[in-house]
Amino acid sequence: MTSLQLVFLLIAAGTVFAALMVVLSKHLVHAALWLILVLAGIAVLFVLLNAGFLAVVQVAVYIDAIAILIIIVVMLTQRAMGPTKMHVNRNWGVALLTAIVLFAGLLALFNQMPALQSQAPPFALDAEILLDDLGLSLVDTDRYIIPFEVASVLLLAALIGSIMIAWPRGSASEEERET
Amino acid sequence: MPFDINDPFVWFGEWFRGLLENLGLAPGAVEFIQTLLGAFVLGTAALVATFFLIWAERKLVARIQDRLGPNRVGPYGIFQTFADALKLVTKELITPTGADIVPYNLAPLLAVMSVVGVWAVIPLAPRLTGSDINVGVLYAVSIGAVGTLGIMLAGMSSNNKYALLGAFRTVAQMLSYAVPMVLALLVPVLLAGSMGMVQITEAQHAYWFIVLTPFAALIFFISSIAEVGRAPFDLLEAESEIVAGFNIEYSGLRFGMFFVAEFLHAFTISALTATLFLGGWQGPGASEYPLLGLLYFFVKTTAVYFVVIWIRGSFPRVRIDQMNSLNWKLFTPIALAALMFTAVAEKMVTEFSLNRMLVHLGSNLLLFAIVLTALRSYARARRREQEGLALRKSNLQTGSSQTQP
Amino acid sequence: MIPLSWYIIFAAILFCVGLYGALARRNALAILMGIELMLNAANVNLVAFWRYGTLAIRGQVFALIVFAVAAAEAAVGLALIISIYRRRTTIAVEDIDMMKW
Amino acid sequence: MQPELLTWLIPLPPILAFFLIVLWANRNNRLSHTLAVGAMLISWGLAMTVFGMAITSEHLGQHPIVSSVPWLQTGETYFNVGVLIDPLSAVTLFFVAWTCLAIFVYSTGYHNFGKKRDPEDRAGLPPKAGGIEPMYARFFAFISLFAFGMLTLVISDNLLLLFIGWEIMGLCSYLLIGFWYGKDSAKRAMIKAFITTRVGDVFMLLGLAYLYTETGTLNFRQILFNDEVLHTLAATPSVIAGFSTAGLIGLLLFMGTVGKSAQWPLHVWLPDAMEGPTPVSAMIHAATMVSAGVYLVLRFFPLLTAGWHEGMPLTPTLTTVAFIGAFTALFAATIALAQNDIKRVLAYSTISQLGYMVAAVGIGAYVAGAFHLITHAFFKALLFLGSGSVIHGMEHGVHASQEHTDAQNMFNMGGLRRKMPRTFWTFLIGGFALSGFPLLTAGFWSKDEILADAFANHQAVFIVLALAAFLTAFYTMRQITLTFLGKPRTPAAGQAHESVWSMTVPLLVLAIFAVAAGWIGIPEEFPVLGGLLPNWFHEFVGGTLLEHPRALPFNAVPLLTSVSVALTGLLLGWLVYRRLPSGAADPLSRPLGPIYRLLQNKYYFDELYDLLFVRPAYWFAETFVYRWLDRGVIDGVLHAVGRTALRLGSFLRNAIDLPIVNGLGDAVGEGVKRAGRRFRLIQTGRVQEYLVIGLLFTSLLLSYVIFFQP
Repeated sequence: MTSLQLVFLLIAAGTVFAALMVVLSKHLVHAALWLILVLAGIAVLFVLLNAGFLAVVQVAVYIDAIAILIIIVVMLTQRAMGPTKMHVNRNWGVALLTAIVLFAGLLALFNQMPALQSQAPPFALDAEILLDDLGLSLVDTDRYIIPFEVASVLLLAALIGSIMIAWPRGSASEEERET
Repeated sequence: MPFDINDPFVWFGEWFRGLLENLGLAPGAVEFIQTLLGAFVLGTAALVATFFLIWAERKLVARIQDRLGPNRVGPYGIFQTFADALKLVTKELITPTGADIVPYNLAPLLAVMSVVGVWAVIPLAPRLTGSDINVGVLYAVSIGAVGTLGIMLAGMSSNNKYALLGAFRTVAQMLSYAVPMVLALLVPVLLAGSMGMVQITEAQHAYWFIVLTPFAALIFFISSIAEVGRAPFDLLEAESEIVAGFNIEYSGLRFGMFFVAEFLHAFTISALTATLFLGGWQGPGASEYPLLGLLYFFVKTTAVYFVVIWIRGSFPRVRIDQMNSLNWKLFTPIALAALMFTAVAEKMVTEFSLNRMLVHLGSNLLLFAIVLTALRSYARARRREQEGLALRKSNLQTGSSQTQP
Repeated sequence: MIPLSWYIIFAAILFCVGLYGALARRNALAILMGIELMLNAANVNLVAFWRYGTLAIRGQVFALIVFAVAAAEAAVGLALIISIYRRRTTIAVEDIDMMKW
Repeated sequence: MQPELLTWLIPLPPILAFFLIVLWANRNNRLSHTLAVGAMLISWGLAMTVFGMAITSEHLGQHPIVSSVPWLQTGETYFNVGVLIDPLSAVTLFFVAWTCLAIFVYSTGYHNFGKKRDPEDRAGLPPKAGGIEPMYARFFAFISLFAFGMLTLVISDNLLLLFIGWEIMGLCSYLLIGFWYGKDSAKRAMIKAFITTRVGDVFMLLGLAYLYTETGTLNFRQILFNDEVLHTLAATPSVIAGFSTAGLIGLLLFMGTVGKSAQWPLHVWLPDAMEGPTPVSAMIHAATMVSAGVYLVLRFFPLLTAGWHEGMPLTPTLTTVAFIGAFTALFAATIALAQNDIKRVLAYSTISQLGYMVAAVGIGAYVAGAFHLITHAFFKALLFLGSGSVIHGMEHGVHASQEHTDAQNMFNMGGLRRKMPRTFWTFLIGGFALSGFPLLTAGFWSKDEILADAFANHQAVFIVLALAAFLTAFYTMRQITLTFLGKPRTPAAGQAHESVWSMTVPLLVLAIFAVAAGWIGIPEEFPVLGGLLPNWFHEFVGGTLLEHPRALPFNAVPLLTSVSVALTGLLLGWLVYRRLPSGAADPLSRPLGPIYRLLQNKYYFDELYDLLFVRPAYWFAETFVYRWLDRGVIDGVLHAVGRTALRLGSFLRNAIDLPIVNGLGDAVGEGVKRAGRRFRLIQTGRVQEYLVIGLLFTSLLLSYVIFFQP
């Protein structure tokens, strides 16, 4: 067991535990926080996988934007969902079963696929070149510019959509409250 | 390795590694300890420096406000900050009931961590940087964002409506100002062709980026001040506002941490501005004598810090809606425009091999002119509207007294 | 070195936990978090395959795109939750069954 | 004006009159009768001019007045239609014109023109009290149509046009017999007449068709006047064994004559035809229509006698003709003895006289037959018109005497000599001509010719004809004495008085002809009178045949027998019926006994035909066709089809459509509804349950794809 593997195991265990806590914790706020922990764990994993850029992006995008947004919304809707209520719905058993079945299926799948048995990382890579290559590939017309553009359009649409949905003026509840 | 004046840090590093290896540690462990020690030294240096920063700021602001400032404790009040620190440390750490313990205690840590974390990537001298990662700029931004998270947690977990409200407003401000800051940040990245701080500083060997893109530098500087929540944009925890913003429920050392984090953050952004736009440790002879580079870096940073304090002392506070509209209606479009202009200019420079400085400066000035005309027409329209309003109000009064013809 | 299968297994675990979260929790937000977990698991997988498997730069590109999608999804999801909360003052998924037959 | 054009115009005026009256003038009686009589006058004038031209032109036989027009397109060739005036048609035209004109004038008086309309009279019934005939114009329209038919028949140059005229006359006889359609007997009589003549016409049409197929033309000149056609026809055996083609065609055409001229088998309709008004009976049943039949036989004499010469044994066709002619003559004469109705007696006498002519043709006496035809037309028309005026007078008497007696029964008459002198004398002349009073009357000359011929060739025929002549003389005298001589047996007879002038003038004219007509045909060898007048008739009419018939050598025996027969018949007739008291039975009835009743009932032929033909026809129509065939078979089949279709339809509906098709449809509908109800439960509205289900299926799919694929 090299030190790196040890580190990996530690982080992985921590993240998994955090993930479990996200799912199981009663207080929504705690769940949000555990989520942030999971995200941080994954960022570290990215570092382990030599994908430094992705790690930083993970932190910047997830932790700073999405997690905070979630926390904000949690705060907004805190009043309604007191901790006392049942936090798991009726057929959680089925959900659990599905998750486990899926997990078993995935494992079985992995055993069958030969490519997954590779032990060692195939190539040493230079971070710099990699980052340039990634940047170029995103805008290279015969590589991945289309997904890149589509993603940008998607973000724009999401932006406008969420604004429209959450726009306070004109929304029924505003009028309800005022009237 | 003999002591070499022009490369003292490397020499020191080598000497220290030799020392450890003699102790018989494994190379990995040596590497680990070395980085750990390095990080420790950098962190404490930053925190210790804060004391002097606070003192300097209080002195300067006082001078601006035509008063003496702290002069009792130690010569020129130099130890005033230590006294305050001592006071804070001795205060009782009160935890409000119903507060969410974990996030409540985690918040101050995150705040300080986010500020100190930035220093890891700032290149102090030609070969002296925390860690030269190729996504340095992005790292700095994201670590800064973690600070927002800390504030959020503080506000949320202190079971206090006002704290929550204050936290919301702070987060809103920081999040919204992050956008123009990052966009303006991209300009030097564009110019340098890489996100690594070291590469950016080296790229400014010929021209400092402030020379090439002053407008982008200005946008970056103002939005980062807003990001910190100081000076004109510090209404969040201003006295006349809602109590003390998110750190109401904090006392003692936790409050101290927030306090330190805030001041250090101001110094950090000035360091960032210095590295990105003022060439960091660039200066005559810096590459031969790294120590000289270090000196240049600190001079530039303090200069920028001085400007920050200067602004804090002289500008009136900005209202919340003005701040937001300023950001979304002015800074973000300008930042985007600046980024596009610079990209076009850069392309022209490489295509037609024109003089780099002239082209960039020209594009910046052009952008500046465009913005000015837009602002002037907007202002004139508003003024005419105001007069129209006033006119109507005035003839309303005269009208009521006279009978309409 | 860390074999690829570890990453895959870790991602699978994460994914299934996220799945359970999405399926079992009553709170809309918890579901959202579950989905975030699943997305991150996918990301880990992508990057792992990029690093070990045959996916050249594609792994990273698609990881980035997954980021974009996740952000968009979170934004719209949260906006929806807020608007539902405004109208129904509840975000318990059982109550949001206006689409029931 | 060339004679051809005039000939074309002869039939035209009557048809114009007919249309004018029918379409325009039927309201105004005076206008209609002037139109009709005027038209007849014009065509009479034309006829006389043409007759004059015909007589004056020499060798009319060789090149007669002929013109023809292409009418029907038969393939490439055209079927020509035209007019032909040769000696036979000229002579016939002469007597037809005269008789028709006489009858037209007579009928104005007969229908009481000038008198007011009697309100009780109803259209369709004879006027009761001498009022004007309600359907006055209609009568004149029909008789002018009839005149048109007769004239076209006479002048036509081919069999088809002849046949057309023939049919128009048939129609007119039907219309005129049933003129008073109110009377039931009239209605039955008109139908009987029409049907029986129709039977004859059918055979005639067959003959026409057969002739056309054989020779390819119907033109008289082309068939009858050229030798080799006649020879080929005579030579080729016909369809029926024993008859040559010519013989068979002749026979078929002769059947037409039998029908039309009421010869023995088809004679039943003529006596009943007396139901019509008297001018009609006169015109149709004396002068024109019946004589048309004989004219046809005379016209086709060459065809009948094709392949036969004087003196050879008779061909089968000729024997049948002769037999029918002779037999009808005797047969009709016997029936006439027992008839009480004045017009019925005349009807039977017409039948027997026609039998004479047919017999003459049958034994090859062409000229004699023609001669008798002419003379008979005149004196028979006279007799009929005379009887008409007698009946008219008797009706007047009945009306005056307010008694209810039959105006037509001879036994109610008597002593009219003094009341109706003009009618009596003209009637007397006609009667003597009919019975063949020697030397004076035309009847004697023509009948004598026939008897001479018969004596020369066939003794049997001679004997029968002589006997018939005796009976004719007897019943004529019986009729005269009963009606005119003695004392009036009923008050009505006492009150009768003479008819108006318009009726009696035609009688006088016809009487003149009845006498004068004989003189044109006196044979040369006749003892005294022979040489005085040339036998013009023999010369002239003989010309129509190819080779001129030889005049007979004079023989005293037929002459003596005809004279003696005539005189004894007259004498006996007068003696038997001289002083017959009123209400007494017929003196003949006692000696003849059952025979008399037989004769009175016309040998029960009506009943026989009724039994043989009418009742079976009814039966056939009523039961066989209607009840069995129509209702039974056809309706049966239809009902059966209907029922089966109904049953099939209901079966299909109940057994197949409802249970299976509808069933299936409903089942599908139900199934979908039930499935819908069950599946509905899945839509819980909970997002997570959807996710779970989705995941389950995807995982199943995945597992299948991965694990079970080969």
